[in-house]
Amino acid sequence: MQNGPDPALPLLEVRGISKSFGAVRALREVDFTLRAGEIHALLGENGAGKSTLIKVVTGVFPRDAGIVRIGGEEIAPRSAKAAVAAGIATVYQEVNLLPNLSVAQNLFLDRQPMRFGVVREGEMRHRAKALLADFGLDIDVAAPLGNYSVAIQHVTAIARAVDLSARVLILDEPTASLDRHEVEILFGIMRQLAKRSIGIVFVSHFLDQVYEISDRITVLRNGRLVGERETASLPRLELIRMMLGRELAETTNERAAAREHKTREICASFENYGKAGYVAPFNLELRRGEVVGLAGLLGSGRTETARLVFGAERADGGKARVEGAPVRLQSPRDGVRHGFGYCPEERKTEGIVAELTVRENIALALQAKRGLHRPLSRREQDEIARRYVKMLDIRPPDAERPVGLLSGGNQQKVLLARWLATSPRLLVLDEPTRGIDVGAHAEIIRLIRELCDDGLSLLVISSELDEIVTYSDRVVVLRDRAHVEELAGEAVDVGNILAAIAADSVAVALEAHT
Amino acid sequence: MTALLPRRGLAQILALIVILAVDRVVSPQFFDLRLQDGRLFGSLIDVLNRGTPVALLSLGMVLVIATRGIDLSVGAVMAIAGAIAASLADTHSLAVVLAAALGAGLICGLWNGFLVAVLGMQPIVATLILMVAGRGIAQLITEGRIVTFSSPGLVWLGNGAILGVPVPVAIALGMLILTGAVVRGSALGLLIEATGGNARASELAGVGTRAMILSVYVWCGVCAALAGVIAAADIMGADANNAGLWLELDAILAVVIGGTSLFGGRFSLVLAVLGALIIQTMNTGILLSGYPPEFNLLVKAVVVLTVLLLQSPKLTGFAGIAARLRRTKA
Amino acid sequence: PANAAELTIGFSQIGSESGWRAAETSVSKQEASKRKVNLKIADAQQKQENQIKAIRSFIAQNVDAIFLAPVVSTGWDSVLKEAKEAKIPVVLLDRDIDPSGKELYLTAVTSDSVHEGEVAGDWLAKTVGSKPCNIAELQGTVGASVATNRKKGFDTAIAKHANLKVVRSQTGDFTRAKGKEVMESFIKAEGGGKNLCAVYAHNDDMMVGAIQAMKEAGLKPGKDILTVSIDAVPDIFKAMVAGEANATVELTPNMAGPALDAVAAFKDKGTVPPKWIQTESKLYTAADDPQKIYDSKKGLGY
Amino acid sequence: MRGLPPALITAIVLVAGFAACAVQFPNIASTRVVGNLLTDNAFLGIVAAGMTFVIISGGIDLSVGSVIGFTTVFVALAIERWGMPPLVAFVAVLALSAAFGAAMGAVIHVFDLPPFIVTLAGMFLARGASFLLSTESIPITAPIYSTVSDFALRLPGGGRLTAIAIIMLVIVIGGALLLHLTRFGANVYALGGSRATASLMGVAVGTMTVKIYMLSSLLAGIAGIVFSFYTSAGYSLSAVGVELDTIAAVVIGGTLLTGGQGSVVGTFLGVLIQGLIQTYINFDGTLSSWWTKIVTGVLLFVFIALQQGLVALARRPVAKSAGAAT
Ligand SMILES: Nc1ncnc2c1ncn2[C@@H]1O[C@H](COP(=O)(O)OP(=O)(O)OP(=O)(O)O)[C@@H](O)[C@H]1O
Ligand SMILES: Nc1ncnc2c1ncn2[C@@H]1O[C@H](COP(=O)(O)OP(=O)(O)OP(=O)(O)O)[C@@H](O)[C@H]1O
Ligand SMILES: [Mg+2]
Ligand SMILES: [Mg+2]
Repeated sequence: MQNGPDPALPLLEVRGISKSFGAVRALREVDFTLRAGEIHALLGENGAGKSTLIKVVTGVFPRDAGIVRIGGEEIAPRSAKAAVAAGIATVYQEVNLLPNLSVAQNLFLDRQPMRFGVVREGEMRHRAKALLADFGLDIDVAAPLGNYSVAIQHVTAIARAVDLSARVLILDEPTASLDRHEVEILFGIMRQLAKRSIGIVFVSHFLDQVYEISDRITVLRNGRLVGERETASLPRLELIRMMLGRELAETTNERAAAREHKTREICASFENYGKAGYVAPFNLELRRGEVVGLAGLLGSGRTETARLVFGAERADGGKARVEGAPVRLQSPRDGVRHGFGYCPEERKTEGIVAELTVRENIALALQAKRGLHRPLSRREQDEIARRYVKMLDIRPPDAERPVGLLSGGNQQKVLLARWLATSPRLLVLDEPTRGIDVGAHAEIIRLIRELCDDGLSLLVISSELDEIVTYSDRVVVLRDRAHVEELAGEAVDVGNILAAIAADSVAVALEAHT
Repeated sequence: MTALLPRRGLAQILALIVILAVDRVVSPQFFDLRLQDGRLFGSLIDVLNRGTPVALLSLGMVLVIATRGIDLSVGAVMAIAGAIAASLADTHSLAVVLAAALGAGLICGLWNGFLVAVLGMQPIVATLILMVAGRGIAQLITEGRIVTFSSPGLVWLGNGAILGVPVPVAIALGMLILTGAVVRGSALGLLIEATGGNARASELAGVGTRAMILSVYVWCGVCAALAGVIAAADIMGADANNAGLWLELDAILAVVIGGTSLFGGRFSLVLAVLGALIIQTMNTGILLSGYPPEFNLLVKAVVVLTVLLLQSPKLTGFAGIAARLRRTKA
Repeated sequence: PANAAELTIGFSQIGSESGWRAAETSVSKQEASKRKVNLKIADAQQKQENQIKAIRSFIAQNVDAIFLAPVVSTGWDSVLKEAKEAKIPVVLLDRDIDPSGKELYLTAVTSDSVHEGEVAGDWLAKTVGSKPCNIAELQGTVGASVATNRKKGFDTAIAKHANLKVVRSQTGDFTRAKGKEVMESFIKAEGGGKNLCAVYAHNDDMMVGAIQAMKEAGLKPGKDILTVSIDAVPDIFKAMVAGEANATVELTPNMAGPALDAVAAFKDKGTVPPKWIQTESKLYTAADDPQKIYDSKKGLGY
Repeated sequence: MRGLPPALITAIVLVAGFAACAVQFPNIASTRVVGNLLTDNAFLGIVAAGMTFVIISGGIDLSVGSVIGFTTVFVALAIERWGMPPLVAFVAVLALSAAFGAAMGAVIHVFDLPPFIVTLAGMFLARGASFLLSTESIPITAPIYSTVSDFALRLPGGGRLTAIAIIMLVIVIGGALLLHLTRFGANVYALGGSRATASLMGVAVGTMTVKIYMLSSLLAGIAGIVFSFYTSAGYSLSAVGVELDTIAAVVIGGTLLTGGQGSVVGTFLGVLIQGLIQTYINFDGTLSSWWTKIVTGVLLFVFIALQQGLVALARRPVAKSAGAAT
């Protein structure tokens, strides 16, 4: 192992890579250079081609043109396995490891410690525990990965890639589902790896993180290379302009002045609502035109609250009311019938129907609400799809594309469109901005505000406290699957939220923040 | 009805044409048609007529498969419906006979749907139960005999003709149009495809996935019952031991040849029926060819594989490998 | 001496694949109850492994005798040896097994299916005389020994007559539906049926289907095209009454009667029966008062 | 808190079922019946072990019954007509069947075709090939056959543990070890979890697919040889429909048809449950052909429903293990 980075030698060199999917030209003659020991951010809007570039480099997609060199030597991996052999370890955007295997098996799949042709289970678990300990995780590694939250699954995927101790580590949106604390741990590890002259490619839509960790930045737009800069010498606004190809007033992180509410009408209220072993009974009032944020650490029960409110999970006690009238929320159908909508955080397994087109995905909830006998005509579907593709700037703007072929962020927008199309009275959004680019991020926050002004009631979960503070009128803080505090008006700020989260326990997160 | 037109049926149509051409080679009179007792007569008509039961089965099966299910019991349901129809034929009116037989199919479908949608059993074993027990029920009705009948109404269903077209063929066509109208005319088609594509996501979007699953099994049962009645009417008797035996495999094959994935999602009714015709064109060709029967299965295997490879998502498979090899060498 | 009333006999039946088989089962039950024998019937659903399992469980239950209608001729040695060790006599019904196991069973009550084919062939040869005659053959299930034998016997019989020729031969799986479908294609392939002078089917069910196919094609079965088939199930006699079928060779469903008698004699007096009790393969034609035979067979459970 | 593993639940169901049968027919609770159960289901146990791998990997293999049929005919012809020494014939037929499975796996992977249909074509092909070899059943008289079929360990109480039962037990144990202890086994589960993800995680999906179908066909070949021992004959129609029995056994054993979960031991118990159902029906002996089918169906339902119910009960979350990230 050499000492210190050798900036003269490009570790990973990508020249003139092109890739088309049928008529869509996802990459056009893209160049990319990664030096040993640097952390290199790969940025661009949703659908710019970041993930595609990564998959082409690692041989998941065959490429149409171009060459890839590693350490000066040309490589042409034909599978992820071959890429690993060539020294590239990758955490793909749709990480999803294998939920049916144990955590340990996931970490060591295809490279388990062996003796006499037999996997050394004990040794493997031991190593798995040690490896995860580096990431601050202490979990039962023999349990199936699917038992754990998305965040833990994500950390596991990263740990696996890191442990491959390759020369190049590629992380495609690794931080999307992590909280601050975990991001800190990840960054610490990335810095260490970079010191060992490993080159790291980092994809993220969190510009703060990009500025915090990266040495250089490469920006893609519409499948083309826009430019490569030193992070230190690239102003934020300039970066955003490179990404979007236009200016964007960076106002998103400012808390809107407390809005005057014309009405104080209650849209939905929950009283002593809860489910044993899931979320402790809580009281929650959602008013028309109001955004309520849910904040808390991973596993604090935010998703659970959202599912109960929507009806995806049955409560075992308490009352739910919609506009004052008692209702029973037994299934998502009930929720939909009462005018609720829910964008789940696990977009791929619980959100999109990959095979169906953008149009059909958008029309789905509205159709379900209208019932079988009142089918949306093709013309109505086209009309709805066209409206939302334009409104949310879904790219490519082709409503007849199977949603599975869209980039991650655009899939998220399609889900949002699905619920907006039902003109709901209450929308529950679980991590709506996850994986969404700066432009769209601002767009979605603007949209959230607009929707409120139209009288919609919103319940939003986000791990981005800044973001929550930006749009929430009230914030409910959760801890250990119970609602512990409700902040309103002037009291809504990051400090207060952190204080409530940390309350009596050791304020790990607080330290991380300050 | 543009909604009924195949979205992507080129491979299937091509396969059908090729097999028809081969049939013409093994049997020069293959395309001959004449009118015989007010009924069209010729090998082509045989293909349509004999293909009817599988075509009907595939109409139900394609919907079940679209929801990511499978129904192994259709052959047994055919036997049950045939047995009921035959036992009632000579003593009851045609309407009663049909109602009883189709009603039995509906109940069978409900049972399967209940096991899959409500009890959450895996479709293949859930329907295996009725596949085994159903034939027993059919035999119980006939006591293992071939129950014959002579009710002209029912016989007409199997052997009559409307404007020269055999009644079974007309019925199959009618069912195709009816199913198409119901499925594509309402939102059912979209909701079924959504359920099959991602049941959890659909459920969360407010789709009543259980109701979808239940209804497709019911429809599959009804289609199978109709196929059973026609099969019985055809031979003027109910042969509970053999009616529909192994036809579930042909129906599944037809659906897959019709381009519907066994993993659910997108489906095409027309192409499933086309798949049934492809299978029957091949079968009739085998019968006409005069080869000894020991070859039947081999020919079938080869044809099936060829048809599938033709429409393989990766016919580029070989081409792709060749291209990669070239690239790595270069 | 053991009283017949106390006998328990296990019967491993093949399954219920045809009307004939159903009749054999119900006749066996009737014959057993006539003799106050307790007959345990295990249905093998057409699988040899199930028959072997059934025999093993009969042995485990210590029955007095075992009847076996073997689905295939080979593969019985070891299980029959077990029966012999347990001193349980075995009687074969309906079908014989491979010679290597001859000493392992008491007797076999069967018809000779090669002979059945011969009887059919001989009838056809006699009926056609010296006219040239193209024959279409509907075979039974490929691989089934009955089908192989009935084909063999028929082929032997017509080989002696140069004017008889099998021009088409396909399997109709012993079923009506397939019999009809195959006959339809035979008719198309042979000039609308004009080139055919006779149909030979390995069982009556296929022939009933074939007769329908001929009628639908505007042909007159029994006149334009001669028919001969095997089994003598009631429906073929109905066709004969209508003049649509010409001949059938009987395979009696009463195999159990003689078998029960043999076992009773063996148990009571130790009489060892002959190794083969052959049932008659009787030919029936329109001359045999088919209506009467139909009436007599109707109630037998076909 | 994961609750009981499905295989254990199958075991409970089996024991309960066995006890219920034994109450009605005391003879069932004998080593003789247990020995018979193992012997009579030996070939089923062997193919089912192979099928378990296929199903866990998210596939299905409909060709196994035909491969058994083909093997018996090939072995019989090779020994009796072509004069091959039995062991050579075994090796030859195993090589053939392994190659056959590998070919199916390759077609499935390279052309991205559904396993159900590819193996259905394989089923036609193998059965068709055995018809071409011989439509008659061929007795095998080689001495090794009588040696093997006469060999048995006597169990106390008159039961016999036959050679083929022992072969089956060895294969089941070997299969379980292969599945649970080796890298190959872990990859099988990985494939069943998600082919795409497994591939991204570096599993050689193509090679694995080929190997898995090869293993299944190879075991079907061994089952065919065992079947030929069982019947001392080769017959082109043997083991028709066995694929469905096998799939049912695998599923009763707690393996998910969607892949990713299951065990060989569970499958073995599933095979025994099916055998028990048949033994029960044989002991009853009053059932007509149709009642046999109906009762088989009902018992199948009872066992599956019981198993499903127990699994649901065991899965009922006490409290979700969320593993806090601190
Ligand atoms: N398998 C595929 N088939 C067809 N088109 C695809 C496929 N994968 C990606 N695309 C298209 O390629 C383009 C680039 O997508 P890519 O996933 O690389 O975007 P991205 O930059 O990673 O976006 P995001 O930030 O949303 O993840 C998009 O237009 C997408 O629709
Ligand atoms: N009933 C359920 N069915 C399926 N998945 C569930 C269910 N309940 C919770 N989950 C998932 O299990 C994971 C664990 O939830 P967790 O306790 O971490 O919720 P959270 O506080 O919302 O945290 P996060 O920040 O991950 O959203 C979440 O990803 C959630 O989506
Ligand atoms: Mg991406
Ligand atoms: Mg959550």
